[in-house]
Amino acid sequence: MEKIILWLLPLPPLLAFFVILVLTNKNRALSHGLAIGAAGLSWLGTMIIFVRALGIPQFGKNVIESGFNWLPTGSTWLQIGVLLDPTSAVTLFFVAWTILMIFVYSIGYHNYGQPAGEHDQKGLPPGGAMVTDEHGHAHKVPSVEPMYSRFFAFICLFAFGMYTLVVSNNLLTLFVGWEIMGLCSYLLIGFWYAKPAARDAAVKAFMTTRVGDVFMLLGIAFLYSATGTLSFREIFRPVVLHVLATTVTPFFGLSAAGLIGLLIFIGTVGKSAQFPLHVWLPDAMEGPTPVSAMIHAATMVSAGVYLVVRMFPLITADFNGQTLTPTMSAIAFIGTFTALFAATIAVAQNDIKKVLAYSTISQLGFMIAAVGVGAYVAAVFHLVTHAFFKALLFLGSGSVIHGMQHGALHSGDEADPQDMFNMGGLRRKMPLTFWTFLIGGFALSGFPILTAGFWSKDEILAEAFGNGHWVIFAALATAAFLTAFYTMRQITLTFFGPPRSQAAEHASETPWTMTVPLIVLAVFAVGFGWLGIPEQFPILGGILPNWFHAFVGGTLQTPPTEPLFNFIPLLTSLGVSLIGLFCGWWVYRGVRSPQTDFLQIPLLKNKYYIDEIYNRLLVKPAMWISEQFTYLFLDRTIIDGLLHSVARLALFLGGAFRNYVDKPVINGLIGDGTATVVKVSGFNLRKIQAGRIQYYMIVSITVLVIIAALLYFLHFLLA
Amino acid sequence: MTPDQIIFLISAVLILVSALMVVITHNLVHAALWLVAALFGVAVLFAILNASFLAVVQVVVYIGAIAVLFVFAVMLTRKELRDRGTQTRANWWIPALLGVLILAGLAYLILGQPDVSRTAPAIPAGVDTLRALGTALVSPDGYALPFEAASVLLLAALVGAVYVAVGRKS
Amino acid sequence: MNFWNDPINFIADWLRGLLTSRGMTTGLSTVILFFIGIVVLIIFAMMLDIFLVWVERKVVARFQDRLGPNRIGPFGLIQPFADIIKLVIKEDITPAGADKLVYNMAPVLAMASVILLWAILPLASKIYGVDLNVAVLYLVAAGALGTLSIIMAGWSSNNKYALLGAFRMVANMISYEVPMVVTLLIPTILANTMSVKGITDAQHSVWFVILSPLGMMIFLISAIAELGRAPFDLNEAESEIVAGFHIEYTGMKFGLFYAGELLHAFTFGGFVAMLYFGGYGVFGLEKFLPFLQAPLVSALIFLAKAMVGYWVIMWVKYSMPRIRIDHLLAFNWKFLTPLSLVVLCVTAIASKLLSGSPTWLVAMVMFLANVVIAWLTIEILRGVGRRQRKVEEHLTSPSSPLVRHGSE
Amino acid sequence: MSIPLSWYLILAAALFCIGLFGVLSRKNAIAILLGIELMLNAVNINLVAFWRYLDPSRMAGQVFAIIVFATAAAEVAVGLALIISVYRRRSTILADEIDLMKW
Repeated sequence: MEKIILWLLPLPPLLAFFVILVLTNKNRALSHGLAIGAAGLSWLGTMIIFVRALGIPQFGKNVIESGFNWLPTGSTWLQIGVLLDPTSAVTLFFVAWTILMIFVYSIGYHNYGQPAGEHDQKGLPPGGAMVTDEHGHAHKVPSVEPMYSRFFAFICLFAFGMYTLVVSNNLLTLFVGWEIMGLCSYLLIGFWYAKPAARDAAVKAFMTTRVGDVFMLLGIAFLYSATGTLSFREIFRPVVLHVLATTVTPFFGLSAAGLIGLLIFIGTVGKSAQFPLHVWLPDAMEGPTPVSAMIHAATMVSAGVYLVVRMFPLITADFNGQTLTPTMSAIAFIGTFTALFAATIAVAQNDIKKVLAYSTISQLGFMIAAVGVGAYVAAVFHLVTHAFFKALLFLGSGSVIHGMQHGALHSGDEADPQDMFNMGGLRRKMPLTFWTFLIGGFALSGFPILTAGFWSKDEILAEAFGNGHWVIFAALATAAFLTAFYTMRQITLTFFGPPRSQAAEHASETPWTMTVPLIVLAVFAVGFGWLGIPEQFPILGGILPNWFHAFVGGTLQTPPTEPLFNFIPLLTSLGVSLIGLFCGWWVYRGVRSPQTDFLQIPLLKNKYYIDEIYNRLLVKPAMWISEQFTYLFLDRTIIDGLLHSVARLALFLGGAFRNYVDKPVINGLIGDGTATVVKVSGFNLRKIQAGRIQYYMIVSITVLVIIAALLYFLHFLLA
Repeated sequence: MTPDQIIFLISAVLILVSALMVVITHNLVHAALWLVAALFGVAVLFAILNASFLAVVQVVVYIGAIAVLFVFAVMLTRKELRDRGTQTRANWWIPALLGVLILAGLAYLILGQPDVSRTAPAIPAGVDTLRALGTALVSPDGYALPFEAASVLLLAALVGAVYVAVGRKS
Repeated sequence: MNFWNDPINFIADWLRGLLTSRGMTTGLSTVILFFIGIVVLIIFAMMLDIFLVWVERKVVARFQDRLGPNRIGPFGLIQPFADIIKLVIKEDITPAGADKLVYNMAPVLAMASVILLWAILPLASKIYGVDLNVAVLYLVAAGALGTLSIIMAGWSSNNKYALLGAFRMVANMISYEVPMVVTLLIPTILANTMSVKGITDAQHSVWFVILSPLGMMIFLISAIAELGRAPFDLNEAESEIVAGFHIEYTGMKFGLFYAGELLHAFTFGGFVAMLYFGGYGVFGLEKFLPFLQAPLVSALIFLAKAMVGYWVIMWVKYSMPRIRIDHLLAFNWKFLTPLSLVVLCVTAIASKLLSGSPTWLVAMVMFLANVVIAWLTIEILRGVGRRQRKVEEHLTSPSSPLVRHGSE
Repeated sequence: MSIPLSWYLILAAALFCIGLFGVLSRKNAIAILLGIELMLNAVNINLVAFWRYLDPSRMAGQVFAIIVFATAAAEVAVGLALIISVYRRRSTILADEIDLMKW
């Protein structure tokens, strides 16, 4: 029963994708009804199976798994199947919730129910429609998205990819889901394909993640050749892991497990936008906001972390518990560096979504760093809580932008609706959005005790501290401080103070389809953290059992122990979040324009010039090589030159042949001669071609009988 | 002579006589009806062979569907029903000779095989052949793929037949 | 073993003892016993058939506000015998242009296709012909023979009305075979067997009509179409093609067709009872009242249920007008077949998902699923109807170009 | 089951040859199809007989027979459609007269 549900989970969105694409493209209501119905079915299945999984004692040992032979590879089979263990169960839980909420949100975001705009065209965001009310006044109101159904088809396909990835029991189908999501990310970032920025961002995202995917595929191939299987539970058997950990490879002295882990981790670097492949994620904000929330905050980028979490036993195969292995060091370094690096960029961004994008990169860095120091449960915990509050924040920012656009259309203000310096005072205009955004922001900053972000981030810090990684701890604490700072900066600029533009003046609250998901996600952003309060936490510890740790920790062969409680990390995380929040409010309470913002440092504002460096180092040389070297030198000079001389030679030889061989010998003797022979024989043989089917059959069967008889007798005569 | 053998011989005679009538009778509708008789005999053989499902399907598919289709086709091409003398080709003796030759060859080969007059083993106790057949048809380890391919073939034939037979509307 | 508990085997054993005591081999006596059984079954069916003629005439009379046969015998019960005598002494005509052999074989085959069905009809848990493991398919196979007999009759009569009637009938039967087979699969899925006895026994606790009311209705409709009775009686639409495929038949040959149709209708009433209404069972009451398990009593119960089914078929026949041939085929292909496939899919999925659940839950879920399907179907039909009406209104409204053109 | 396997095989061979004779000798295209049906049934008899006599626990023979049923149904449907189409264009279904492919 559970197995059947598990198999069926990804299917409804896929079916909805095809049906919307093929049948209901014209009908908006039917399209979103189908999409949400499909997401709802998958959600329902997830909830059923999640509740059932909770009832299984020792679930980490008694997982739900089902598989079958799929592709014959010589003497063995490539198996595919589905698997539900604690880690994938909690992942499935948040994936189902966020996907369903974002589907619902998309209805409102794409202005369902509004008239179509007069000047709207496919590939561009809707530009508003003029309507005349009963008093005869003409208003400009938001208009419905021209490619409404297509959007729902794409996100359905995306949901299929995500569900496939999470329920997979092997790297192969996981990779399939991974790539489907990559495709959807490309399609949805470039959803408004007539905008050059969106188009370029889509290509950039696709190309950048492809770099990671190639390495990941290499890793998978290596793993398959080394173990002969891609199923997680096969690979994670202690025997296999031991063999992998003791095999030495010629690369940097890494063990096979380490090398495979590193290669697969590079896939994560691409997908989860870690330094140095992080450049695509900020640009990806060109897509519609639900896409940013779903793909680029809650699910797809989390999939990268999910992958390293999945491969955790492999990565830590040769980990002795004290010194980090080279692979783990690399992972921890990249994660920590990205967390700090992205946080510094985020403080200088003015675009409301860009801030969140860098914040996402930074938070993913936290998780990666947690995996790097061996803090399995902390990474999963932060993965789940982050998905909830970051989806909430993105949806909130979408709601803000939507409200701003409404105000802009109403007042005719041309101001950029995404620039925070054009906002201000939205607290009163959009109270629901404000409160939920505040909850999300506090969760992101790790506001103590109440919010989920506090518990998960605190656990990461405690693990880093407890395992003695001082540098990582310090860097992550700094990043956490910056996080709180820029979050409060964002909230202050957006919601407090007086309105700084006409658009902000006339902004209005968004429809219920957008606010209800906000409220639901806000509940999770607060409440989910209480499931993972450490046992030894003063006062609160022990009131609620640390359910999350016990449940998720059971996935591993040897369940991890909680780190020893220590006041230093606790005070640190308390301090950085409160001080950061306070500073953010203090500094920006009076800032009115970018000129008075002292943090508009060019270095940070321009994201450390990484895009420019890549452009100079990679794109330009590649263009130069293709233009100067390949085209002008290789193609035109050498290859064409060769071809031309060959052509000249051939021309000469051809002339010679024609005059001395072709005309007399071939034409005269062979050509005409053959024709004559064919003609004569054809004339004589055409009587056989009666055109009567039975005649042919009689002849062929007669011949068959004769041949059979001959063979039979020859066989016996010779034998 | 056991009852089995008697029933077998009766149906064998029915099959062969009907089959002969199918190929030599002048009236096409009679030929189609004789075909029904021959196929019915084959269904009886299936029943003797403990293949009850096939026996019934033989009646449903062949007699119910194919034979009806034949009769329809014969009637739709009604002009050909007028007896134009013989329905057999002038050189019918060549096919007849071929048939006899092949029959002789086959019989020679069959009777020359070792153990060809064996009798059937008992069906193992507890084996429900119908259930086993159903499982074999749909289980991936069995014949699910050929089964699906056959269904696709039927669909293609259906579409093709409709397309070909309906003709262009001017 | 005694007569009350197992009458058939009781008599069979007695006869076998009688035969073998005269020095006959067991094998031969078994063959003879089988023949006797077959003959007895056929005689029983034919006697029932004679009774059915009376029932049919009585019921149609009441539907048409008449008295019906009431002269010969009490309540006119002897009337059918008078009918038989009349049919037998009529002139037996074989038309000059007819194909004699085929023409004379057709009525026999028509009757045989019905009698064949009786072989698998389980009158009681111990009274039945055979318990085939492919009985449900056998039902369809026998129907195929009926189709064949009609083609033979229509073609061999050398009459264009007969041929037209045969064509219509065959188109009808082949089309409605599809939903019928599909709805036959529903009890098969629910009972996990194709054996009619297995299906009957599976309905001990709950009749399949509760689990799949839609399946029952579709089966009943396609069974009526399969019988060629009103409203699907295009094969003998007297206003168009006189009497259809049996136009040339007289006397007892016509009688065979007529009796075959009546018995066929009753048999299908029996199959409805067997497949969906628990066969010879009575709501599981037989567990508490053992005498209901007695074969003769349960046979009576079964016949009563079959009679109810037969009565419903008659009810439909005498209160519905005949429908047009294109409507008949469209109704099947565009409505009944898709609906039956949906019901089958839902039943299959639901019974798979609910396997192992308590019976009341299964019954409730299945029933609700059927209600939902029915509701959706009605909604869709309403939408389609509205659209059609709109088109028609548009075509007939004064502003329509067609109407204006026509009025000028 | 006291019937020797050879009986079935000989019967099937005879049926096959009769069908072959029909295919080769009949003028009418529909009659040719009838012959093909006889041949297919001969094959089926063999398949089922081998299933029953060699290994009744493996269902290969019956499954093949079912596939032959499906193929036969498809073949008849397409074949008859072709014949009707040909008849409509050339108003003949005599195989000898359908000879556009000759020289």
